[in-house]
This record gives sequence, structure tokens and C-alpha cells, in this order.
Amino acid sequence: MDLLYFAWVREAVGTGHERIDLPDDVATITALLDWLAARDARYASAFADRTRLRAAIDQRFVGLDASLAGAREVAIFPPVTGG
Amino acid sequence: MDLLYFAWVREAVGTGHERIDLPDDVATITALLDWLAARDARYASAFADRTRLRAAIDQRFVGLDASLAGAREVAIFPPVTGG
Amino acid sequence: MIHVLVAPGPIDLAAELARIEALTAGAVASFSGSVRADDGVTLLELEHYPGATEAALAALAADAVARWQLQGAIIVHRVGPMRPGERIVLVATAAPHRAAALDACAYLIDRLKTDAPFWKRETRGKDKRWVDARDTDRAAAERWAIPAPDA
Amino acid sequence: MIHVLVAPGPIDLAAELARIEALTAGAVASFSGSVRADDGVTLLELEHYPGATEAALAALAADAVARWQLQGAIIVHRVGPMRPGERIVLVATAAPHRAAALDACAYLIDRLKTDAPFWKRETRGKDKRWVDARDTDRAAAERWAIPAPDA
Repeated sequence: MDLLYFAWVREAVGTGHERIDLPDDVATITALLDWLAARDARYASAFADRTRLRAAIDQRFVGLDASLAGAREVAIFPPVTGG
Repeated sequence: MDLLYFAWVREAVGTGHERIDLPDDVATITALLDWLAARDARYASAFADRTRLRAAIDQRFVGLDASLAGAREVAIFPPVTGG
Repeated sequence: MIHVLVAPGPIDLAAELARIEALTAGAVASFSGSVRADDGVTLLELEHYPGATEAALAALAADAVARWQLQGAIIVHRVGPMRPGERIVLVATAAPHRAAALDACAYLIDRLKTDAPFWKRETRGKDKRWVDARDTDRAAAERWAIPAPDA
Repeated sequence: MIHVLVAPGPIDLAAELARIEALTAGAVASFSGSVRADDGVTLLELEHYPGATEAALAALAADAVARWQLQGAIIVHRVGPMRPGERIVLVATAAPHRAAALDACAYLIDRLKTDAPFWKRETRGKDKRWVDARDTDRAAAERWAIPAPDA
């Protein structure tokens, strides 16, 4: 699965893109964030306040409770500030 | 006093501008329209339906009952259709 | 900055927008209207009341600048004969934030239709006809909660 | 007609407006936003989500075209570094009548701020800071009575 990070999330985790093999028991974006945070202190720090995070699965905005079933690309980022 | 006519009012009375000496007893725009209509059949026809007429005194929009006291320029025209 | 122009000849959209963008950073909203051909009109003629028209437009622009704290407002209106597809009118506003620019732009075009002395005559083939004022234009002007002059 | 462009480099306002005016007669409304310098910003950087951004803007434009029966909608958004005074975004709409063009233009810029994956970073002197999302932008998007995605 491809993971993408944008804006300060990208800076905090130290990369904009990585490829992972998703464990079978990680079923939602929240579970994915927990799994990544447990692996690395930088991720733990970046994902500490979940109210500051938004997500997309295969380029569609979703809530953090969304299922990862069938997902090929997951993006984690702050609330958007364009325009 | 200068009288100006615009759009179909101008075409109906046959001129866009004329200069008149206003009789002392003509005190409002309505009275002016009556006086002009009594003088000439074309004016009588143009001014027959007063609901189709608007007016300005010295380039400010006014109602037909407005006083002519001190007026130098009176304009008679249909409702506006710009933009 | 207030810029009002009533003149025959094409409206230069790029030049007018450059004028208002030059004086600000933030938000610029614009509206342009052009002659519709879809109802068979082959020529549109715009008559106006010289002097009174410019004064009415300048007063309208000044009103919008004060009401929305604009950095600038532009009103350009073409007069004389024009063809389908050609611009009749351009309104543009500048403000630090988007809501003021957008609202003021809508205000200016709504009020211009009821407050400024212009008259349209349409030609369709050999038929020439003065355009009637529309109740929907009065209603649009009145939603801004300032009574429109009865014209 | 829908035209969406996300790219570095200056936004050519005149060329984009010519594009939308060419396809219609009637009303064209536009909004452009540029970088404000009044709060000490010396550089603005726009990051986006390639692919997802264009898809979000195209969906938004298609939504506006359907909702207001537009003849066309344009959304152009600059990305990368830019200076105060330079344009960030341009939105333009075309319709036979003014109310549709004006309302759709306001809708597009309001929704773009909450629905498209862009992130701004401001530089003031040596200080770089990611811009926080604003509650007023969510409120502006929500007044259109379609729930905004939670992003």
C-alpha cells in the first residue's frame, strides 16, 4: 500500500511517500495511524492529536474511521487551506 | 428651462432637447407634462400613460409630483434598462 | 480608487482588471455582460443621459466602496451600437477578503440595472424595439435593502 | 465547458477570461485571489496532492455547471512558491443571466477553500509557518447547504 503525507505531516514524519505491507489486523485509518505511531517516535508525535488530521483513500476524502479494505493509496494531511 | 427626452419618449415627441419659458402656473413635472400635451398632439400621445414615464430634475431622479422650483434641466424618459 | 467610464467602443477587460489588481492584494471580483444573440438580436443600441449617467455610476461605486470597505471599484459601460458577443458592461471590485469583493460586485451590477439612465433598443432583422424594464431587475436591486429610485 | 488547471507559474487572467467569454454571450463572473503582503508575508508556498487536486476541482466545477446550468466554469490554481501581489487562484463562470454566473462563482471559491487538497505555508522573514484552516471558510462552504467533506 502507498502512503502519502502532506504539509506539516510530511515534515513531521520525514517523508512524503512510502510503501508498506499492511498487516492483516489493521482495518481502518485509525488503526493504521496507531500501527505507524507504535513503529516510530516521529510518527507517534505527528499523529498524537487526531483532531488535526484528515485522510483520503484512493484520492477520496474519508473520515479516520474509514475501512482500508481494497485501498491502494492512503494520504494523511492537515485540514486544507487553498484558495 | 432645458427639456431633455430619451429613448422612445424622444422618438415620440420628435426631439431630444428643447428650451422653453416655463409659465408661472406650471409648478410640478405633472403640470409640465399637461402643459406640453395641451400644446402638441405628439406630446399628448407620448405622455398619455404616465405610469410609463420617469423624470429627473438637474440630473437627479425624482417622482412626477416633484416641484420645478429652481429647476434648470428637466428630463423625461422611460424606466431605465442598462447593464 | 473609483473608476467610471461610459463610452462607445469595445471594453478592454484585461486593461480594466489590470488597473484594479495593481492597487491591491487580496480579492478581485468581476462581472461582465455581453450581448446575447440567442433570441435573434442582430444589433443592440445603448442610449444614455450624458453627465447624469456618469454621476449615477460614480455615486453607486462610492456607495459600494463605503459599504464594503473596498480598495477599489470599476464600472465601465459601453454606449451606442453593438453586436452579439460584444461586452456591454464590466464591473470589478477589490478588497482584502473575498466576501466583500464578491458581494459588492453583485450589488453594483444589480443596482446599475435600476439606478443608471441607460436605455436599450434591440434590432431583430427589420424590427427595432425599446427593451422594457424588468420587474426581476427591480427585485434584484431591492434585495440589497436600500430603496431603489423609482426609475 | 470545464477547464481545470493546477500548475506553477503566473496565472494569465486575460487568456483564461478570453477562453470562457469565447463560448458564451450573456454573463461572465470571475474571482481572483492574490497573495496579501499587509501582514508581513514575504513568500507563500502552495503544496497540493497531485491527481487528487485536479479531480476535486473538476468535480466541483461539474457540480456548479449542473447546479446553475452554466455554459462553462474555469478553476485555475497556482502551486509552488509565490510572492505578494501574485495571483493564487482564478475562478470564472459563464451563464446566460447574471444571477447564475455570480452565485456559481461565489460557490466555487467558497467550496474550493474546504474541498480541494491545497496547503499554504507562509514565510515572514526567517519564520515559516503552515497556515491553519479557518472556521470562517467552513462556514462559507456550508452556507451552500451541501455538507462539506471533513477536510
